[in-house]
Amino acid sequence: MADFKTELGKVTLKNPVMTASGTFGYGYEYAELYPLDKLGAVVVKGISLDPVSGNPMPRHAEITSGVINAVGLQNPGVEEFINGEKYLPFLRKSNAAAVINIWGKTINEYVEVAEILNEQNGITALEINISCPNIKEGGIAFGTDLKMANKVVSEIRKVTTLPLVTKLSPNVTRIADFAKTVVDAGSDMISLINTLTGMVIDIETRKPVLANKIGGVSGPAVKPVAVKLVHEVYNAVDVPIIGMGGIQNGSDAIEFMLAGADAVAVGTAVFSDPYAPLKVIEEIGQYLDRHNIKSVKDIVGRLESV
Amino acid sequence: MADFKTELGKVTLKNPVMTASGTFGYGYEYAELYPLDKLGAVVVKGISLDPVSGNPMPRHAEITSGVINAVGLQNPGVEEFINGEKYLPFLRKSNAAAVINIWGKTINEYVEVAEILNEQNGITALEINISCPNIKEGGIAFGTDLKMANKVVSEIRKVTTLPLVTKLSPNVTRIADFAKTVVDAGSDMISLINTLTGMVIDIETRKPVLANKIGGVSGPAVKPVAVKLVHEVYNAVDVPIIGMGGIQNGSDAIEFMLAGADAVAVGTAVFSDPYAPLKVIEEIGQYLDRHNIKSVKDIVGRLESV
Amino acid sequence: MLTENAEIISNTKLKDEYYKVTFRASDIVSENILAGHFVHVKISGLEEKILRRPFSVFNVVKSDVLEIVYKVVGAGTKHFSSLEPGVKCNILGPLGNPYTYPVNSEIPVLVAGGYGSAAMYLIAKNSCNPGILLIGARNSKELILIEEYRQLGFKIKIATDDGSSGHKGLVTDLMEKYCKNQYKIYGCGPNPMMYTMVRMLNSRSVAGELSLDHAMCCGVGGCYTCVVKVKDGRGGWKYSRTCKEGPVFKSSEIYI
Amino acid sequence: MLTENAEIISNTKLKDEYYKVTFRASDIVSENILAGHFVHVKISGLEEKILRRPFSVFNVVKSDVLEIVYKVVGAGTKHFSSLEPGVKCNILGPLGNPYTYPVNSEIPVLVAGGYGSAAMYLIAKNSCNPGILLIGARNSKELILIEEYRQLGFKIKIATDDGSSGHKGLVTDLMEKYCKNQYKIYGCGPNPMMYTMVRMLNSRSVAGELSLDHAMCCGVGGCYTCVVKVKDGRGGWKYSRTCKEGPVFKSSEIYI
Ligand SMILES: Cc1cc2nc3c(=O)[nH]c(=O)nc-3n(C[C@H](O)[C@H](O)[C@H](O)COP(=O)(O)OP(=O)(O)OC[C@H]3O[C@@H](n4cnc5c(N)ncnc54)[C@H](O)[C@@H]3O)c2cc1C
Ligand SMILES: Cc1cc2nc3c(=O)[nH]c(=O)nc-3n(C[C@H](O)[C@H](O)[C@H](O)COP(=O)(O)OP(=O)(O)OC[C@H]3O[C@@H](n4cnc5c(N)ncnc54)[C@H](O)[C@@H]3O)c2cc1C
Ligand SMILES: Cc1cc2nc3c(=O)[nH]c(=O)nc-3n(C[C@H](O)[C@H](O)[C@H](O)COP(=O)(O)O)c2cc1C
Ligand SMILES: Cc1cc2nc3c(=O)[nH]c(=O)nc-3n(C[C@H](O)[C@H](O)[C@H](O)COP(=O)(O)O)c2cc1C
Ligand code: FES
Ligand code: FES
Repeated sequence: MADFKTELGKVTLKNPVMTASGTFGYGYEYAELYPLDKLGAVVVKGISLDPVSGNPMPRHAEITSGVINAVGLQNPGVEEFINGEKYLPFLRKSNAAAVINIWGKTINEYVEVAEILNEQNGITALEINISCPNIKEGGIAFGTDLKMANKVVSEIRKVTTLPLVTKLSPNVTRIADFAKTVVDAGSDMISLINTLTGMVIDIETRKPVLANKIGGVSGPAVKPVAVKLVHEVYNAVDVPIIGMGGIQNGSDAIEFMLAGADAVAVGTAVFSDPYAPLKVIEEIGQYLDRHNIKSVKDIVGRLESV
Repeated sequence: MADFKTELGKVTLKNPVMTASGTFGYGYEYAELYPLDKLGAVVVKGISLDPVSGNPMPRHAEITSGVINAVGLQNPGVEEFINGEKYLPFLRKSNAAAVINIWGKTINEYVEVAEILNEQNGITALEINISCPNIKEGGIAFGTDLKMANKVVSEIRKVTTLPLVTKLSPNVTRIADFAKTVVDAGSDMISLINTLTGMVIDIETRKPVLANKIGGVSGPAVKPVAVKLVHEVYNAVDVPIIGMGGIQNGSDAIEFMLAGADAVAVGTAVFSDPYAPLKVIEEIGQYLDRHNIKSVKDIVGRLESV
Repeated sequence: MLTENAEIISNTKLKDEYYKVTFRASDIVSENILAGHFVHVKISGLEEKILRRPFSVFNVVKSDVLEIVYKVVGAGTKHFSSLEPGVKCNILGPLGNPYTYPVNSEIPVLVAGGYGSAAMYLIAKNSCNPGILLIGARNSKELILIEEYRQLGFKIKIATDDGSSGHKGLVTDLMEKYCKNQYKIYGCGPNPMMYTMVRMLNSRSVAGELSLDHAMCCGVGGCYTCVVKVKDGRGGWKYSRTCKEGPVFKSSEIYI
Repeated sequence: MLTENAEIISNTKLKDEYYKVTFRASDIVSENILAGHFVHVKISGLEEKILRRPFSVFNVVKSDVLEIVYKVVGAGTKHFSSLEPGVKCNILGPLGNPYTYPVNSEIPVLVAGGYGSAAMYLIAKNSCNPGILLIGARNSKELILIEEYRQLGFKIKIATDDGSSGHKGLVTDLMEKYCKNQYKIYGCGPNPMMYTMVRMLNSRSVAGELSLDHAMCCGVGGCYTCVVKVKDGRGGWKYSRTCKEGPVFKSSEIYI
């Protein structure tokens, strides 16, 4: 049996397979199916300072080999997340490594959430979702503006000693620039990709299917785009990378790892199979054994030239 | 029967359905299956100044609901294109509207190709593919650099009176900026999307599947991304738009037209069904009739708010 | 809640666009399945459709048979109807918040539209008292499972849009006289019908339990794509998950 | 060249991983199908796989029956092998550049690996003289269609990697003595085998016709994804399309 231990800087996980934020709730929803500590880490749905009710319905549509969603980051707010029995306290009891995805409408909101979570036990890392539109600082998404991306990460860095993962948007011209600037700003790791922006139209009503008009595309349809971006980031920075985007099985995960991901996250695939993250772990193991590879870390970035 | 006449500025087509460059050869390859003048226009594979042999094999891979390719713009060069019996002379005889996709490694090369083609009869428009990497001007693809995009179009504008379509890359942060700058530079129309950049890895050989390492993703997998970008461009500029990316049937085409496309192109779909462009025309007609819409132009941009 | 690769035993047309599929699903049936529970089915052989489809449990038979009644409405259900016995589908369930069964003195009144008579069948089957089925459809062809309810001793009242059977009009027109305390009102049908019921019940302060229908990704509460507005107890509303807090809600909780 | 929704008449295992599928395809068969032509098949029921699969025509029977012999190698051919009679697949063809049949005095020597004996069967069937089949495989289980060739009066020489049948070694080892002018050499098999043949034939200035195998998108010459290096007549090479200028190339044209 290959060694699954996964070291992401200061963070050590029992295996490299996490859930992807927003697809796995806060963990408790799946805990009836399997113990959460079988996972490398549970990454929770994005938490903001105040409770957020999210977008009107419909919030998703099925597309060819994927899903488009505009949930709008509904969440109970950080206080309830810390105190509500099913949230952080539940994760602590589950013994799963817990990565808390955070976001804000302004840099201040990000910072306050990070500050509050910094006081909490049982948090493995914070994942900063910079792919949400901001309101105060000019209406540009943080994740598509280099300066804002740098600023939000460096401000958060000041208030927390927790390991920071910055989650990059794929909807940019040169993702390597974003990777570099958030690492400069103090991000300990990078995760990618968040969803690709898209739109679906109902030709009978002539309206966008999503109430929010546009949404984020995820699932197998985005995988080749995601693998390429992971590889680009791998070539640009030296921090651990968490790769995601359309991973359904072990083979998909290994593609990301060869491209440079130290760990992976499984998102949309849990909708078709809630056991998908466990299947991915198992199939990575089979691959390693079949190829006589001792440790999962030995495939990271081991893409050979053509 | 609804009116299919499609006016794209000075260009009038008999219907709004074209082929997509690179998927339909130079037309003659499909002429055995149906008369080319049934199509709104034939858009040929990218032509450059000199003959180009293209990338080594493998040049494509099948991906979930799509294809990734790195053909590398193999083509016989503009002289052979003009004189070789199966190329431009054949298109002229076919009576199909012919849109000539052009590219170059430098701005000069683009300009020379455009200049040579400007002398030719039987060309409906030039489509400028700005999504190819340049060598002389710094190794950045023209299509991902605003200034270069503007420059290449404005230089071409100087040497030709042919209608110019600029084909935009989807791999940018704000496509509207590119649309605006190429229109400022004199582009009469815009077409989009070209392929999304991606990568596929063979986990057994640990090598990229494509000899070129990275390639362009097309097919149904990219459709929601393409529809969203077409709509964004529609909101940004006032020139005719040719929309494409994953169109397989009439319903897909109508999505693009509601989002703002005056015409559409069918690319990857011809690989599964060479008759796909004709099917798209037929199904658009059925939709118009069913909804009592007199003319195909009456659906362009008619997306309603949610 | 668990998943099971369940084998199709039979899959036959019931009437018009409605089919009944019978699965051998001993693991899921061994969970305590109650009326209103649903299962999330990965329809086999549709690789490019990555989502499961939610269906209410119509019936459980013996210790291992699970039945669903479904209408063909789109690509997924169309393909579902083509699956032959022997094919296996992965089923996740039972899911959601079920109906509460009527207690001794209560007479159940089931108000059904669409697949509603299938979704509420287990209420009828488990009720101490036979009750009344108010069933509506566009026309008589779309009325399903009436015989099954009759065999349980239920009274049937019909409404059709075109008057081809029973009352010409909406099934909710038939509901008025049952808005009384000796009855327990249940509903399942298209959302507009459910909201009419909410209005009628709430304005008369009569209790009811309604199963709502929203498209879903995960089915287990993890994605927040299936939400519905419920009262927040402070005069406003909040979003609740149809798959987790629902699909059955008290009519008094639903916010309009 | 045309497309046709062709119905599967039978689809059965031939041997090991090899299957024979028989289509009713009167339109395509009414075209002039020659040895070496291939058809591009949309394998029904695999929506997320958007590409057709190319297969050589194994045989045509009467005026409307088209047969293919295929090996299960990946997801597409695996699914293909599960399709039942009655299912229709869209077929595009006949495509490509065929073999030229042997003329009166020539004795055909067919050098086959993999599905090669299927792809060259029409040569044997249409040859004036019976010839020789040199057939190679990893082991005896993978030798297909030998009986069919025998019935046409062909001599059979076998090579297997493991020696389980015939010569232990490569099928090209058996070729040497036929590199003479009274024979006409044909080849179809895995690309490394084809390139060995090219080297042998070109170094001996013997003519041959080889069918090459490359993954394809369009199959009709429109996409340039299937290219192979051929001599450009000036000492160099150029890329030619396997689907259009091939799949059958003269061995003297192929650039190594
Ligand atoms: C809790 C619950 C219980 C249900 N029980 C039944 C039942 O017992 N019998 C029955 O016939 N139907 C039932 N439905 C509706 C059923 O889920 C849909 O008809 C089915 O998902 C349609 O799938 P499709 O692929 O044919 O349609 P498509 O329109 O092709 O599906 C596209 C997407 O939209 C979703 N979708 C489309 N219509 C609905 C809908 N009405 N509700 C939810 N999702 C939808 C699909 O799941 C899929 O994700 C139930 C729905 C819910 C939420
Ligand atoms: C001209 C020609 C004639 C052929 N004739 C036959 C025949 O008569 N019998 C037979 O068994 N096979 C034949 N092949 C090979 C056959 O096309 C492949 O085995 C088949 O496409 C594999 O599909 P898959 O989905 O099972 O494999 P996958 O590996 O899942 O396919 C993935 C992609 O790669 C392509 N691909 C994979 N292997 C090959 C290959 N060897 N050649 C071409 N494309 C490939 C597929 O078409 C598909 O696009 C022929 C190929 C060519 C080019
Ligand atoms: C329904 C849904 C909700 C999501 N919510 C969040 C979120 O709250 N925060 C975040 O950073 N990413 C969110 N994502 C993005 C995923 O975490 C992931 O980056 C993306 O879906 C790509 O991975 P996948 O293809 O495996 O799903 C969401 C994705 C989906 C499908
Ligand atoms: C094999 C292949 C070759 C292509 N070659 C070109 C090209 O030469 N020039 C160009 O502008 N676009 C080229 N494209 C892009 C298509 O024209 C089109 O923009 C893209 O594929 C999206 O449309 P689709 O999903 O309908 O294929 C090519 C696409 C494919 C699949
Ligand atoms: S479907 Fe995911 S929360 Fe309800
Ligand atoms: S497969 Fe398209 S050119 Fe050969």
